[in-house]
Parts: sequence; C-alpha cells; structure tokens
Amino acid sequence: MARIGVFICHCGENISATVDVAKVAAAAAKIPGVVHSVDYKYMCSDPGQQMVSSAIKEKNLTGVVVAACSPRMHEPTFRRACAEAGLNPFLCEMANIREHCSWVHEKGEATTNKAIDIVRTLVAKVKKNKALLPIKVPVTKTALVLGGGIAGIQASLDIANSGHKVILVEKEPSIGGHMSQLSETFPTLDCSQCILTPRMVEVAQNPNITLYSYAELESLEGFIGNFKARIRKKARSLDEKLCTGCGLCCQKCPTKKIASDFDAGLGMRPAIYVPFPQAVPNKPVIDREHCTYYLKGKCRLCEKVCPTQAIRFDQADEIVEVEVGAVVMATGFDIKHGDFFPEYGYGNYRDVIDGLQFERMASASGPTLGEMRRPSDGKVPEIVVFIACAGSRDPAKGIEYCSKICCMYTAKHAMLYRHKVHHGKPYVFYMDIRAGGKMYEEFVRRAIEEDGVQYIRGRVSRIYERGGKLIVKGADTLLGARPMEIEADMVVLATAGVANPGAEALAQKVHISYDSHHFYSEAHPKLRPVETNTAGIFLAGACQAPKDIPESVAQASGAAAKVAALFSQDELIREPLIAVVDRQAPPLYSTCVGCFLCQTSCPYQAIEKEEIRGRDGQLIKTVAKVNPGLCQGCGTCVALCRSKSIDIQGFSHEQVYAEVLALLNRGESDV
Amino acid sequence: MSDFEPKIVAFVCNWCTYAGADLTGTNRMKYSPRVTIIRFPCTGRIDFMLLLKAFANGADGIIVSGCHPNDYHYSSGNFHARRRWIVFRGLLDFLGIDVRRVQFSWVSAAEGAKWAQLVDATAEQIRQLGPFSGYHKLRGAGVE
Amino acid sequence: MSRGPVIQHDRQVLAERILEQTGVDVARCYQCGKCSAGCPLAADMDFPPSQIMHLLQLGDFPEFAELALRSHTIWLCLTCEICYCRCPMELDIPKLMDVLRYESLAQKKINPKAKDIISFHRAFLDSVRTTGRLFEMGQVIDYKLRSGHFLQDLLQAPWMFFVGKLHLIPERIRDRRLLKRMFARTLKAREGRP
Amino acid sequence: MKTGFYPGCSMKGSAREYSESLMAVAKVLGRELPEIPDWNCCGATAAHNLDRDLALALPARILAAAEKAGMDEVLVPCAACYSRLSVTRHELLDAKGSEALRARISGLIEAEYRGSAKVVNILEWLAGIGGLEGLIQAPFARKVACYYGCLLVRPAGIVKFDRPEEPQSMDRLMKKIGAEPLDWAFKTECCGAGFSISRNDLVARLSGLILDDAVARGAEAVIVACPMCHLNLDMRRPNIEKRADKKFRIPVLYVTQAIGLALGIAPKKLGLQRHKVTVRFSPAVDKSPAETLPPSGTRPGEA
Ligand SMILES: Cc1cc2nc3c(=O)[nH]c(=O)nc-3n(C[C@H](O)[C@H](O)[C@H](O)COP(=O)(O)OP(=O)(O)OC[C@H]3O[C@@H](n4cnc5c(N)ncnc54)[C@H](O)[C@@H]3O)c2cc1C
Ligand SMILES: Cc1cc2nc3c(=O)[nH]c(=O)nc-3n(C[C@H](O)[C@H](O)[C@H](O)COP(=O)(O)OP(=O)(O)OC[C@H]3O[C@@H](n4cnc5c(N)ncnc54)[C@H](O)[C@@H]3O)c2cc1C
Ligand code: SF4
Ligand code: SF4
Ligand code: SF4
Ligand code: SF4
Ligand code: SF4
Ligand code: SF4
Ligand code: SF4
Ligand code: SF4
Repeated sequence: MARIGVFICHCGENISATVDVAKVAAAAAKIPGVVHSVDYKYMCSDPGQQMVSSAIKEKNLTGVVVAACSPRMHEPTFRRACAEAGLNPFLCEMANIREHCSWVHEKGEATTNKAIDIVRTLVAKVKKNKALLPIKVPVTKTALVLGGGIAGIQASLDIANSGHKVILVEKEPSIGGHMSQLSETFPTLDCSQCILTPRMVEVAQNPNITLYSYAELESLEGFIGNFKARIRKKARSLDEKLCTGCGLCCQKCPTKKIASDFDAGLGMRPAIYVPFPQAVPNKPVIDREHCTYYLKGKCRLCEKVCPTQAIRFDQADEIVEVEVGAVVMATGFDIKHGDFFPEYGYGNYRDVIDGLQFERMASASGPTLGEMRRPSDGKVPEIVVFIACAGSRDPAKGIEYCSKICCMYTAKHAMLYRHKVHHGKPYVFYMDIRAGGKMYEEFVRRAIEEDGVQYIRGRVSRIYERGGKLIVKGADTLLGARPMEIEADMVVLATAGVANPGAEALAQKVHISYDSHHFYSEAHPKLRPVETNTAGIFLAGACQAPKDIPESVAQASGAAAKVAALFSQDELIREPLIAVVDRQAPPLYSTCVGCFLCQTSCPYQAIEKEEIRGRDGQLIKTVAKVNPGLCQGCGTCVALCRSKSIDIQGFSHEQVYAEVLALLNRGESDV
Repeated sequence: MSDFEPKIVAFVCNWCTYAGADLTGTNRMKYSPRVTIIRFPCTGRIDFMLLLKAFANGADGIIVSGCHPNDYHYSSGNFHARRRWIVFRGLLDFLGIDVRRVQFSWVSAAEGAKWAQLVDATAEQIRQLGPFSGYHKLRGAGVE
Repeated sequence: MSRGPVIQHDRQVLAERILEQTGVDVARCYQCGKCSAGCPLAADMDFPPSQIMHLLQLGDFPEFAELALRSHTIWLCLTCEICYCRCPMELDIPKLMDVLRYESLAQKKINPKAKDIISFHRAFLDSVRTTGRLFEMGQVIDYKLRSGHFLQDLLQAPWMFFVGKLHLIPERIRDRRLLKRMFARTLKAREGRP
Repeated sequence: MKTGFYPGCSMKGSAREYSESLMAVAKVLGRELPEIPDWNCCGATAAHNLDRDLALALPARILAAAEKAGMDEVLVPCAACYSRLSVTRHELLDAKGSEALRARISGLIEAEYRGSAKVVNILEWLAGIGGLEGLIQAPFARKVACYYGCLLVRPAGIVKFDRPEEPQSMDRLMKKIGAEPLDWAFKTECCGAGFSISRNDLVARLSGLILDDAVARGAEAVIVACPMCHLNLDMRRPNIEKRADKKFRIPVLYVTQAIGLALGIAPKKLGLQRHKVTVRFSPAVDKSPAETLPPSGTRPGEA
C-alpha cells in the first residue's frame, strides 16, 4: 500500500501569492494513499529538506511529491534529501506549481485548482514509480584517436600528457596529414614542417601513445567507457622492428616513376618509399600496386640491399584488438581536384593546378625545391591567376557551402608567389574575401598593399589553352561586369574542401551522424561542438567541417579535455531513465515478439538482439534488449512497440497513463 | 457556451518545451490556466493511444510540443513523432474527432513567449469548438 | 530626379512575375559575374547579364526594373545558353530574358537601339504567318523595308540565288489558316497589331 | 521504330546542301527519312523573342503532326530547330506546370499534343547507326575542328546530350571516318546565331574568333551541324575577313558532307559547290586537291 508524503512550498510569496497553499495541502491530504501533507515557506531550505527526511523516517513513506518549483531547478536537491533519509531517490517527484502555475496565472480559484490538479497528477505518478538504481559503467582509460593530422596529433598529445593511454591510428604510412604538405602557413607565414615535425616526434616518443601507422579501423563496438576496436595494420612488407630507416632500399628501388600523393602528383617516388623525409615513423612501405616483384614476380632488389634483412614480401595484414573508453575522430578532409570543373578544362591542362599542388611547389622540400616552375614545361610563370571559390559556393558543379580556408590560403599563395618571383604578376579572382580571424584581414591587406596582388571581383567563366598560355575569361563586377581576359602562365584553383572519400563509411562503422556532405555532425552546433551524438565519441579538426590549423588544434584540445574529464572517473554514473524490454517467467520469457521495429527507430543503436535459450541450449525466441550504456532514454522505441514490451524507466506506460487519468478525473477515486 | 472552460492536456518534452514553459514562468507571462503539462523525455515517446486515452477521459483539447527539428536533443525522435502525427490525424478523423483539437507545435527552451501564445491560442480554439462530447463513443470503441 | 531611386513597397515587382512565369528566382543570384564573364556579347550590352539580375533584385526600386526593360541587353541576348550552363546557381537567364522582352514589348519600353533586331524578328514571323514557313527572300525584303537598311546584304542575294540557296517563290504549307489563327490568338492578340 | 525528318526552313533554302548531303548519306546507309507531313517553321529565335505561346505552339504543331503520322522520333538536323523542338517538348512534358501549358498549347494548335515522338539531333542519329566504319570508301583524312555551337549541347538539363563543355560526340564521328579531330577552344562558343542579318557586325566578330582559333590549331576544315553556324562561318566570310582584316581560307563543312566524302559520294551530290568558301576536298584517298572546283562565289549554280 502506497504511503505518499506531499510537501507544498510557498516559495516565499512566489507561490502563495496566487495559490492558496493551505487549500492545496488539504486537498492533497484527501488523495487516497497520501498519508502526510504539509505546506512550508521554503521547502528547499535546510529546515525544509529536514521536514522531508524526518517525514520519510517517521511515516515510513514509500513516495514523496514536492510541490514547488520546476524539477529542472530542485529535483536533484530533493532526490538527494530522500536518498539520505533512506528512500530511493527515484521515488521522489516534483509537482511544478511555480513556473507552470503560480507565476503564469492570476490569483484565484482556477489557479489553486490547477495546483491541486498538478499535485494529484504527480501523486498518481509517484505511486507507480519504482526504485531504480543508478547505472554504473566502468571506464577503460585508453583513448582511440583516428587520424594523425595536426588535429589527431594534438588530441593524442593532450590526452597522453594528462596521464592516459592513447592509441593513434593513421591510414597513411606517416602521420602529419595535410599540414605536412603545406609550405608556409597563414597568417604568420611560419614554415609548416618546422612547427609540425617536433609534434610528430613527440608523438613517436611519448610512452603513453601507441602509434599504428598504415592502419585503419576495422570495426568498433560497445559504448562509452567500453568500446572494443579492431584495427587492421596493413602490411608494410617489412619488419618494423628490424628496419632502421636507413633509406637504402628506397634509393635502390628501380621502380621510381610513381606519382607521389604527398607531392600532390607533382613529384615521383619509388615503389618502396617513405612519403617525406621527416615521416613518423620513418620506415618505408612497399606499394604493392606498383612494385615489380608483386606485379611480375621479379626484382627483390630492396631485399638484397637492406643491411638488416628487414624486407618481408609475404607479410600479411594484421588485426589488432584493443579496448578503449573514448574515441576521437580526427580523420580530416580532402580537397576537390581540378577534374570536376568542365569549364576549367576537366583537369586537362597541366598548368591549371590546385592549392595543394601549389603548396608542394612552394615548399622548400617539394619537387621543385621551392622554386616556382609550372608543371608543363618547368618555366617560371610570369603571370599567375588564382581562382577562389573553385567549386565552393557552387551548387551546380560543386558544393553550396564556403570552404572557409581558401580565401586565406589564396592570399598566402599569391603572396608566396610574389616573394619568389619578384617581377611576376599575381591576379586573384574572388567573390568575397572571408578573412575573419585574428590577424587574417591584415594578412590579406598585406598581400594587396605590400605584395601588389591584384584582386578582381568576379568569377571566371572559362579557361582554355592557346599557344602555351592559359586564357582566363573573367569579368570585374565592380567595373560594370565588363568581361576581361588574362593570358596566364599558370592558374591555381582554390578548390573546395570536402570530406574524405571514406568519411561516410567510417561514420557508419562507429555510429556517429554526419551531414549531407559527409562531414561529421557535432552534438550541438554551438554548445557541444566537440562531441558527437554518440556518447564517448568526440570530434577534432577538419573531419567536422573545413578548418584551418588554429581551429583544428583548438578543437583537438577541446576533445582531449572531454576525454580527460571522462577518464577522471573510474565509473560512469548515469541516471537510469532508460528503456527496458520486459522479461517474464518462462514459458513466455518476454512479451516481445521480436519484430525489431524498435531497433530501426532507435537513434542510438541501443537495441540489440538477445537469444533466449532453454536449458538444452535450444533457441526459444529472439527478443530485443536495450544496452544501458547506449540508451539515452529518448523513448522513441516505446512509442513504436506494438506489443508494449519496451518501456522507459521513470516515464513508463503505467506512470504516464496514471498521470493522464489522475489529471482528468478530478475528484474521482484513484485508479 | 461562453462559460465553458476547457480541459487541455499538454504533452511536452523535457528538454525544449518544458524548459520553454519554465521560462514563461520566470518571465511572469500570463496565460490560460486551462492547460496542464505532463512531462515526457521527448515527443518521440508519446504514443497516440495516450492521446486517445486523454480524450476518452474528458480532455477537450491536447497540445503536443517538442524541440525544433534542427535543435533536437535526441537526434531523430521528434521526426518520428512528426511522421506518426500524420498517421494519427487520419485516425482522429476516422474516430470523428475534430483534428483541430490537437495542436502539434515546436517550442524551444528559449521561446517562453511562444509557449504562452500557443496555450492561449489553443484554449481559444477549443473554447470555440466547445466541449468534447465524443468520449463515450471512444470508450465504446475500446479505447478505455 | 535628384534624390535617386525611391523605394516603393507593396507593388508586385517584376522579379516576382519572372519567378511565377519561369521559376527563376533572381534572389538566388549572388552577383558572381560568371554569366557576364562568359557572355559573348557582354561587352556590347548596356547591362551585362549579372547587372540585369541585380537590377531585378532591387525590385523595391521600380526605376531599376525599368532600366532592365529598357535595356539593349535583352534584345542582344542570343539565347546561346552559355550563362545558364555555367551559372553556379543554375539560373536560367535566357528564359528570364524572354520574359523581359515580352514585358518590354507589352509596356512599349523597347530600347531604340534594338529596332533592327525587332524588325528582323517581325519580318521573319510575318513570313511564317503567311506561308507557314520562312520565305527567306521575302523576309529579307520585308526586313529591309522595315529597317531601312536597303543596301546591306543586297550584294549577297544574287550569289545566293545562283548557288541555289534562294527561291523566288515561297513554299507554302497546306494548313495556312490554322497558322493564321495561331498568330491571331498569340502574338497579334498581344501586340494589338494586324 | 519510325524516324521522321524535320528539315526546317533553312534546309530548304540557304542550307540546301545540308539536306542534299544528308539524303545522299542516308541513302548509302539505307535509311529512309520521310518528311513530317505539312510541317511548319519552328519559329526560331524570332518567335521566342516576341511571344512565348507562339514560340511553343509552332514547334508543338510540328511534333503533333509527327505523332499523327506515327513517327516515334524526329530527326532535326538543324541545331536551332532542334533546340526549339527540344525546349518545347521539355516545357510541355517535364517542366513545372506543364499539364496546364500542354492543354493551352493543344488548344492553340487545335490538335492534341501527347509527346510520344522523341526529338533527336544529327549527331545522335548518326551515332546510333552502326557499321559506318565498314562503308568508308576514302577516309576523310583531314585535321578538323568540330564546331558544335551553342544549341546542340545546351542547356544540358534539357537536351541531355553529350557534355556541355568540350563535347565529344562529333569528334568520335569524325574519327570513325578517318579524320583527326583537334583539341580546340571554340567548340561551343557562340557564332552570333540569328543576328546574321540584323547585326552582322556582331556575327563577324564572334565568328571571326572561332575561325581564328580553328586556323591557329592547324585545322583544314571546320565541321558544323547547324545551318545557322554554316551561314555565319561560311556565307558571312566576307564580313568576317573585313572585320578581322585578314583572310581565312578554311572551308566549313556540314558533318554530313564530310561523311559523304568519306563514303565516296560525289562532291556535287553533297552540295559542296554551293559554299561561299571553296571546298577543295574530294573523295580521293590522297590528300591532293584532285577535283578542284572554281571558287563558288563566282560560278552560277543550278537554281
Ligand atoms: C592548400 C591548402 C593550404 C592550407 N594552408 C593553411 C595555412 O596556411 N594555415 C592554416 O592554418 N591552415 C591551412 N590549411 C588548412 C589545414 O591544412 C587544415 O586545417 C589541417 O590540415 C586540418 O588538420 P586535420 O588533422 O583536421 O586534418 P588532416 O590534415 O586532413 O589530417 C587527417 C589525417 O587523418 C588521416 N586519415 C584519414 N582517414 C583516416 C582513416 N579512416 N583512418 C585513419 N586515418 C585517417 C589522414 O591520412 C590524415 O593524416 C590549408 C589547407 C589547404 C588545402
Ligand atoms: C551583436 C552580436 C551578435 C552576436 N550573434 C551571435 C550569434 O548569433 N551566434 C553566435 O554564435 N555568436 C554571436 N555573437 C558572438 C557571441 O556573443 C560571442 O561569441 C560569445 O559571447 C563569446 O563568449 P565569451 O564567454 O568568450 O565572452 P563574453 O560573452 O564577453 O563573456 C565574458 C564574461 O566575462 C566577464 N568579465 C569580463 N571581464 C572580467 C573580469 N576582469 N573579471 C571577471 N569577469 C569578467 C564579463 O562580464 C562576461 O560575463 C554575437 C555577438 C554580437 C556582438
Ligand atoms: S634498407 Fe632496410 S633498414 Fe633501410 S630503410 Fe629499407 S627496410 Fe629499412
Ligand atoms: S622489389 Fe619492389 S620495392 Fe623492392 S626494389 Fe624491387 S620494385 Fe622496388
Ligand atoms: S573561403 Fe573564400 S575562397 Fe573559400 S569558399 Fe569561402 S569565400 Fe570562397
Ligand atoms: S568585420 Fe564583421 S561584418 Fe565586416 S567582414 Fe568581418 S565579419 Fe563581416
Ligand atoms: S520490444 Fe517491441 S518493438 Fe522491439 S522487437 Fe520487441 S515487440 Fe518489437
Ligand atoms: S529510449 Fe531511445 S535511445 Fe533508448 S533504446 Fe529506446 S529509442 Fe533507443
Ligand atoms: S552567373 Fe548566376 S549567380 Fe553569377 S552573377 Fe550570373 S546569374 Fe548571378
Ligand atoms: S544567353 Fe544571352 S545573356 Fe546568356 S550568355 Fe548568351 S547572349 Fe549572354
């Protein structure tokens, strides 16, 4: 038999000014099951809370309703008070008679009656409440960082330096990401490699970080604090422990003419290669698609020259299984290459290059050793046209969003070009200059004012080649949209920043949401920018949207802080307001019919299949089961289940139906 | 009919509309006392049998309100609610309940004023529609 | 008008009519200028296509829409479709130009420089109206009478005749009455001319 | 599958040789091309410049006539007519609000337009004919600049044929007959279209740019698939040369004329003598100008 205590608060005069609290207390006392009903000036004060706990003890209460302010305000306070008095905190409910009643209605009978309705509703609910235990989940204090660009590097270092283990997975042979390809970086023009390589080395040396390069995530299962990841270590075709990174094999490999991805196709590399000299780890891989041995069965020159006999032609991919408590997605972005733009020649003209190619050309360690040499004939380009928004802000041929970084790197490119070719003429076609950032606008102005970069406001209509020149047809909308032509030696397209080709598949693998462009979605665009909607998985860098280095690093540190906060607990405690599928005694076991409608509706993939087997091990039925680590208690599944087999603790069918009935059947006897 | 005072039940989600209604209170905006709120984790939790149950027990009108579609606490539950609402409208019609008796809306945690307007507009609407008298039929139809 | 264009709200602006008739929403144009950069005749136009778009965007200033209707541009536009093909917003400018031409004709706001072009179009359609097909010889003569350019091209004609390209007698289709009715219900009804 | 033929006005007049060469080629290929009965002018630029309903009604009447004659597709060799017919078909069948429009236009043409007949252009039609290579008598071994003009490939959403920049279909066709199609920049730039008479100053400039590039790249001929393009590039040659202040000797051939030569058809049957710019090609295998016709402008032809 229920023994409910009702405590009505005056909130100074906040409630009592419009609600007749004494009348409410009297009415509450008459509700069947209510054994104690009082009103008091400030329920949340110490003496108020004291009243609640002593009543629990003295009257053996089985449930408590505090009629006061919003539960969003003081529910934790009163639940704590109940717990201290030995009553399960989930047997305490609040009736909101302040925000939803006394503050919003005039003084009068109707308002008092509404307050009584609210109290009656919550009393009906609390009678159906069940004692719930908070859910405790253990936390594995190792983080998995996917992607070793600057964002992944920063996140790994921050987590490792806060004393936790990190497993960093990078799909390329070396970490470094796009930043390692850059020449100098805006807005300070410091050399990218110079600031990046120390960080890369730190990663290699930090005892808390395990680096799996040339590796990819195979699968991820589990939930916050308790993920299981399988990582595929692709075969490097050599024994990393034996290899000293001497580079002899790379020098001697006869297959030398493979377009280097790292050099954005402008340079060549051998079949056994290290992407760039400062690579971490500085160990080569054999590119099996191009190596003569794998193609024709002959060569093995690298094996012969290797002083440590490290080459392993028959090495197979290896799967490593790890347990981690949190995941940081830092897989970065990609840019569109020139071949998507019909009017700019579908990528046919060798001297129409993209931004990354320009970076490699400008880089002192690049294929031209930092000299401006156009790809077709190696001539120094005298006139260079830069085209901003190439494929960005272009729903017809590219993407509708602004890629954010290209205005800045275009200004940088034009500037670097002028620094290297003093008599050269750089022109930039632009639509708007987006330079919102510390020292960014000043940087662009410097390009214009000090380095003489000519900005022309308009979008280029077409590029074609004639007599070794590129004819760029544009218009200046600030001069009456008059068409104009520039005979350029080289054109640099600031092509759109887009998601990695594999981004969607990876998101599905780890169950995080992504937008229509396959960038990963943050949990809230303003207030939870480094979290995903899946608890325990965080975001860093350009995998969320195109970003520059400062932003990528800031977000990476933010994600690392979130991971460190998670790892500061041994166990996670969560409110048990989650879904459960009913379980009954045999022979029924559960009313669940196994339709799994709930599974398809759950936004968090929290519903699993469970096989119920008899003692002989024979399958009796397959029913739904909620993973308490994943369920967020949204209740979508509950509304969909036709057999009413799944219910949500704290908002159960029984509870909400009791509420509705109590609310509407004023004065009628209890249900 | 002028002194008819409707009974309206509001099913609202905890994260947006409940908080929005709190804000209405904090700002001391006044609205009709004919509406009483029942709190849910999300509008996706609301199954429509519950709404029918409310009608069968004498509710004259119902408000269902949750987060704005893009601003949602649980990534897709309110879309589910929205989709089910379309089916439910048909069902209401079939049962002879005027669909105007159910208000489906979005009120965010910041929209205190919108909540007050929504309540008043609904109360006025229901007042004009008059008391819901079809619940005996509903009970006959097995909803009870 | 010393104050410059004045805002006039609460009137149905040209841009809205264009949206209704063609589905082209001028508000989507973000003035990139790519259309003007590729238009073969932009240099000859008083307002290159991107500027026509902008004139229509500022629909609250009726003077600007008026400039578009009175422009030479709308008659110079060749319907070459280059602008539409390359517009990042996929705005069908040539289709929009059609509507501007119809409005310009209907409101009698034809740019004086476009007289020849329109004379040519009229001569062409007159030929079609009477014979059902284009009678090139007849049309050229008709055009010359309308435009007053008697000498231009005259040297060309005997050569065409000799190589078999010009006929002296028009080809006529059978159902010419239908053609007449079609013209009567469309162009003629609108222009109010015989 | 019954393919009808819509010649359009110019193929009966100023572009006679286009139709002559098409018929000669069709004969060798064994295709029949019955004309649409009692066809009318499509209205060309003039109609859509002056009246929308008329601009739709004229082509709709043509298409309705083809439907009535049981034609499943209509070959429209003139690119300008092709564009008008394609646009009309799109507006009346696929565009927003097409149903009401279709009813209105059907009323104007006093016949129901259903949209059963497809519209195909010359390149599509030729590409659909297999075995052309096997019929080649004398490969047309010339460097050619394939000029598509505006209306064969644009607007891409309506014609849905080839790609709008740097199209390839004519190039492929030319390769089949032994020619060497060049990469050049003016494949789809506008020649001045319908301004041949009213603004021939503009035509002279735009067409001049096209010829200039073709010549600079070493083309021996410009190949076209549109009477308007031909008119502007060939017949307007004096104006072009005057404006550019230089001579362009490069001939302009219809795609069907080039194919005809490769199929061994006599130049006269292909109407080569009707060009303003003398064509010195012959079906001979060697490249020397074997059968030299006197400059066409000076010789009376058969009217
Ligand atoms: C041309 C150009 C010039 C630029 N110039 C500047 C500049 O001057 N200043 C500036 O601040 N910013 C500049 N940027 C922006 C800068 O490159 C980015 O901000 C930065 O690289 C983002 O870092 P990231 O780690 O998020 O992504 P990335 O650098 O893209 O790194 C992602 C890493 O993840 C790896 N990876 C991808 N998928 C997987 C997977 N499935 N599993 C494991 N690993 C994976 C990749 O191999 C890569 O190593 C420029 C960008 C471009 C394109
Ligand atoms: C007109 C306008 C519109 C905007 N609209 C948007 C928008 O729509 N979306 C958006 O994302 N952003 C918007 N912003 C930007 C947004 O306001 C800022 O990004 C955000 O407020 C920054 O938060 P903050 O905490 O860093 O700084 P602040 O909001 O400035 O907070 C700083 C706090 O520190 C306190 N403080 C200052 N000095 C001291 C001191 N010495 N000791 C103790 N306390 C101190 C201040 O009192 C203040 O409470 C807008 C900004 C403006 C001006
Ligand atoms: S030669 Fe051997 S040790 Fe040296 S880099 Fe190559 S594999 Fe490593
Ligand atoms: S076996 Fe392959 S990687 Fe080794 S040297 Fe030969 S080609 Fe190079
Ligand atoms: S950052 Fe600049 S160049 Fe890049 S898409 Fe945005 S506006 Fe265009
Ligand atoms: S200062 Fe503000 S308004 Fe001006 S460009 Fe920058 S962000 Fe835009
Ligand atoms: S819980 Fe309900 S919805 Fe889920 S599988 Fe079982 S019966 Fe189906
Ligand atoms: S309550 Fe929500 S999160 Fe939990 S199992 Fe149901 S649908 Fe999934
Ligand atoms: S190309 Fe399109 S978006 Fe750009 S100015 Fe022209 S109409 Fe506007
Ligand atoms: S369609 Fe008209 S406006 Fe557009 S590019 Fe051609 S001529 Fe210019």
